[in-house]
Amino acid sequence: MKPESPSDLYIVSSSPHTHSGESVERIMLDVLIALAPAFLAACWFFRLEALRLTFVCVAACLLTEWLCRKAMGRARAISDLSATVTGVLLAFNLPPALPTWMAVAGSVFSIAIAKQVFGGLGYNPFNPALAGRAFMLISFTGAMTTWSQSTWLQKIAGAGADAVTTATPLGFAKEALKSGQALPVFNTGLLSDFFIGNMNGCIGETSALALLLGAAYLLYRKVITWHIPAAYLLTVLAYAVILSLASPATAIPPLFHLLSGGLILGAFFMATDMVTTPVTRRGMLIFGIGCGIITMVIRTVKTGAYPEGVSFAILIMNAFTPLINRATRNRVFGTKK
Amino acid sequence: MQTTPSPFTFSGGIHPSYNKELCSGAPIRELPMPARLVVPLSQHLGAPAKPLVNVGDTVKAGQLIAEQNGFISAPVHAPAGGKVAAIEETLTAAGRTCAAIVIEPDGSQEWELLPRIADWRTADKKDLLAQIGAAGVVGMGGAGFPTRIKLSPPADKPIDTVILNGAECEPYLTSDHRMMLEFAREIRVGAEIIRQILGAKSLRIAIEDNKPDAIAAMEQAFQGIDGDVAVTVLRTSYPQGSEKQQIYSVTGREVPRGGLPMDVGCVVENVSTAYAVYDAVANGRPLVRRVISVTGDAVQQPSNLLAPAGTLYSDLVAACGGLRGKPAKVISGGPMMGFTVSTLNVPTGKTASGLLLLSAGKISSYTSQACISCGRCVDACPMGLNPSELSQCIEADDIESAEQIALMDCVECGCCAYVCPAHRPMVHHMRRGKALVMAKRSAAKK
Amino acid sequence: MEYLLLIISAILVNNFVLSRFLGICPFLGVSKKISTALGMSGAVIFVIAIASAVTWCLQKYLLEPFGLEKFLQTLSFILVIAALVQLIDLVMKRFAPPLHAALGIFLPLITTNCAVLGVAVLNMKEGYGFIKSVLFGTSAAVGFAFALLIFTGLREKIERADPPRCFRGVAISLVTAGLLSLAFMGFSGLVK
Amino acid sequence: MDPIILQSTLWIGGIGLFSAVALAVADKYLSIPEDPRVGSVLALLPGINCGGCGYAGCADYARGIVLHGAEGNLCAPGGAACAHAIASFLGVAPVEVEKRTALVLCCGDDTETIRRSAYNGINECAAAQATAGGDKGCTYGCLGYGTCARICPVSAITVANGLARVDKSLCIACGKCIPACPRKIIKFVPAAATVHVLCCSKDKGPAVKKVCGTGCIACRMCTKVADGAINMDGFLAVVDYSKPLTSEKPIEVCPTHCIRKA
Repeated sequence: MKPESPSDLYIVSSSPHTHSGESVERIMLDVLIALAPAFLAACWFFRLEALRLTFVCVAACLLTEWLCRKAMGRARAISDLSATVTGVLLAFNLPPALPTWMAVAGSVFSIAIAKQVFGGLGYNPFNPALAGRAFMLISFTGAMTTWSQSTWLQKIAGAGADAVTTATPLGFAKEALKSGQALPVFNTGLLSDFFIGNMNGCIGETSALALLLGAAYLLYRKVITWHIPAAYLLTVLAYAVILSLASPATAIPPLFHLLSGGLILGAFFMATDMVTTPVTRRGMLIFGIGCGIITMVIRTVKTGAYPEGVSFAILIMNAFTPLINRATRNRVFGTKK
Repeated sequence: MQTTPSPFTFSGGIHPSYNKELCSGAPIRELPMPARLVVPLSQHLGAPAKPLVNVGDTVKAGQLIAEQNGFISAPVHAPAGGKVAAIEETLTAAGRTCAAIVIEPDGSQEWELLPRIADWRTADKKDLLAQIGAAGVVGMGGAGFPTRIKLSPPADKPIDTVILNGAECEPYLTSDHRMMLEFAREIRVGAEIIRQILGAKSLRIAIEDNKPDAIAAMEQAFQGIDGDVAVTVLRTSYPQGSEKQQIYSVTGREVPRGGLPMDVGCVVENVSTAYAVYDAVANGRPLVRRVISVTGDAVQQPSNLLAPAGTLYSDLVAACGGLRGKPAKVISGGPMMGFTVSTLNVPTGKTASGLLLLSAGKISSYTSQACISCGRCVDACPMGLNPSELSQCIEADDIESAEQIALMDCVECGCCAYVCPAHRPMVHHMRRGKALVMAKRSAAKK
Repeated sequence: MEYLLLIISAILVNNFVLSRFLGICPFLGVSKKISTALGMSGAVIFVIAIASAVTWCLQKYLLEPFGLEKFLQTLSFILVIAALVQLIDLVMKRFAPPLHAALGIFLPLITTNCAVLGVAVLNMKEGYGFIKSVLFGTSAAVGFAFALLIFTGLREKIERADPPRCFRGVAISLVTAGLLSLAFMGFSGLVK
Repeated sequence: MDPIILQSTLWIGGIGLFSAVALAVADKYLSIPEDPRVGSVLALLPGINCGGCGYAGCADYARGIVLHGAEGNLCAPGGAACAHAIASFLGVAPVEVEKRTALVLCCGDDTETIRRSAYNGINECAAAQATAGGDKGCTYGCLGYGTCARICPVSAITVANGLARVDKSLCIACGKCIPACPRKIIKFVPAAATVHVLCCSKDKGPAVKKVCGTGCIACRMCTKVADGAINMDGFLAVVDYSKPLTSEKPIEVCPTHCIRKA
């Protein structure tokens, strides 16, 4: 017969017994809040397309996450909001006219292959959203590089440039680079269009303004630190400046590099993904610099297959993260300086 | 005598909410003598003391009841006069069991004291050390290392700086704080004795800047002292009270890996220990009682109590007006490094500086979530370790890798677990890993 | 410049493991610890560099003059490489026993490492000269080492991960290798 | 014959011969001899590298036997057959091995015992033990966090309802679980023995009853019917496995049912 047990047991645990109050859920929620301005900007520039893609990706990610956890017989998953973040980020990296089924395929890949097979959040070596995008870029190259009509090119190429109006600024620049044409002049009006987000591109990456607002929030909330974005952006800037100094005639202006493509989105929201990036400050700087160099190599080497290199750069640096962590350990207190 | 801000700041550390106001204003109160004292024979680091009394004996307060047993050990004295009711096993706050002498106090006020050394300024160093050893003085900051040994470093390790630790960086606890306010003069004498024994040139009193009244009290008490003495005001940051971090903050010296403070010419003594040294030398009173903060939101009236060693936690709680609501956790010590206990039927000792009772709303629970590599623990670790990687290695039973990345340098301060958004039991992992390393090492020795 | 491009191409763009899928066996086998991965990398670079040189000489001075390169190439290359690896095995056992113990059965595996034969055959196919052959071989081996090192870092991370039972071990390693390969697709086209 | 065939054969043969000579020369000057018996002994061992013999794996043990004169009967998984094979190979008389099994000396699962605190920490016995002395009401009994089960190389230990149990038919007596248990309640017993006192509590009867419904309360009933094969060690009944005990009487008389068949 079992003896009677005391009515209220004290909790016993290891120290410490107090906590900062931070949680994974809160961090993910902060990321979602920070992505809100970019989402609004996407809805403004791409209308229903942005809504549709975001909804589809988030829903597909959540469903996949739930199914995976269920199949593995493991507890709790979608409440930590990480799948929602992946869904939003993936959607932000897709061109507006992408068919729904492709978005679903990408979402399933992101969650199932890039994250849950490793055991879920925290174990994945690669950023799930970017892995999903890379998978889609390679599988559905056509659809992933088809952009809707935009007026931005007509400003520089004239009204007769219909043939090329369905390209991103970077795609356009790369074509010019390949064919050896001189690049059109980028005036300040155009750059301000870029800054606001009035250009071709993936739905969430175009508006630097909205993304910077969100980034400021993340920095304020200390969800991210300045190290990776600063190292990344400054490396891109430095690379671009060197290129334009080396050959002023054909180089793309540095500001164009900063504002176009997925750089801002990548630098602040993807290259700062905690799970797949280094943990030390020095490691973060190396990570950012590496991302910057690889991005610019992919963007500016003539023969390269892709006009934009942010996703691949971050993915490749993700692979280096364990080695960077290993190489940049802090000095242990009491050991030689 | 001067007051200076600390010239250095250790990297890492955290800023928890301190909640010291709960009892920092409560003057030290003497606990009414409990009906039963369970005096553990292991209130110090090292071998437990060997009992000298038998069940049924009558003892006087201050009488030696268990003698020092080996080099690293300390004697135990009767905290009160009375009858030895039993010698039995008891559960200690740290979760181990050890033998204890149970005394039922009879209310007699007669003390059996050691001979006083009133003219300590001219006394021989050996006699002073012998007195401190005979009085059973141990480090009262937590570890309980015998003070006698700490104050006699080998000749090739000259000590030039004595640091009096009044940082009390643990949230909630205020016992050292109250000691500095109410026994400032005695602490000064204790510090002078320690300085004299070590022949140290400099004396620093290290206090965090969140205790301005204690700083003022120490400034006043140390007026007119000769030599290089200063109150060093530390930036409020946990763990300023940790020996290695404090030495760095005060002197800029880093205790080498695996080394001791004496390797960099320093000795750190807690202010309460300084008081105990004073009491032992000037009054001949052995260390049998201490001030303990009984605090937290689950106790009616948070207090600083002067309690004899061996007081059961239940008696301490009763003296504070009993429980308020239902405590979820009962912690011996502070919230950062204290031990949880499973019952209030546990005795205090020489090292217990606090008893913390927290309700469910004030504590956090641990989960088995995966590490999300946010790196906050890496930033917070005052030892420059990578707790994230360490905990993952240990979780995967990869003890060898953990040892390679400096597991044994962990001081278990708890900064990593405090900041962890995944609520991982980081310190628990570290302790488990260390235990496995120790087991491996002792197996290799055999 | 031409040589530089050759090196970059062999290391990054046409990486033997990640885009030609050669040498997968040691890639999976020796990627559990950085120390053994480094040893393996050293051994592979050494073997491939020497094998490139030896097979080039074999081709130029024996096979081609006698018109045997069409059908004896693979056979003789394998023979020479196998003997070479055995020799290195012996040398290593004698002069670097810890490394030998660490590499264990993987050293003989280099014999059947298709990367070695791959390099030799590619050298002939591309018609590289002696210096170019050795250079290409060495860079390809460095590329292999590079991929192996990155993968080992990742492998140490996923060793501590918690995949579902059916994915533990080689399965999850292959998934990781696939994702790594996916990431390196970004370099495609940069250099021919 | 087509000259090309002859030529090819000669060439390949020539290269092969050259390589062979080179290797033979290298082998002569570079190789280090190893006692061939090590390999032979290694082949006799089961090769599961459990480490139960105290050596770092089977190869190390084989080296130990051949080069350092270690006993040949240390391999528990291999058992008597393995010991005999090694002995006959080395040409020495075999040392007898008694087949043993590990046994968890506790039967207080969650339906019979109480907890004294609510444990919140890593799912591991030593870690739980280090936290306020363990959360189980009984300070001697099985904590049930399964450290032994995880360390067992053959999955012979399972934890159910807060209690670890050894499956005798699977246990290879490698002994890994024994030091792993922080409460030291896993012991080796003869595999042939069937009657066991599944309790380790040295507390007096009333103290045991407060925390466990099936602990030994030192009533001594069993000692009277066990023909000296069960003795009291303080307040705990202990089976003396050196004496034969086949009678199931002790099981019947034990009022708390802590004597069980296993």
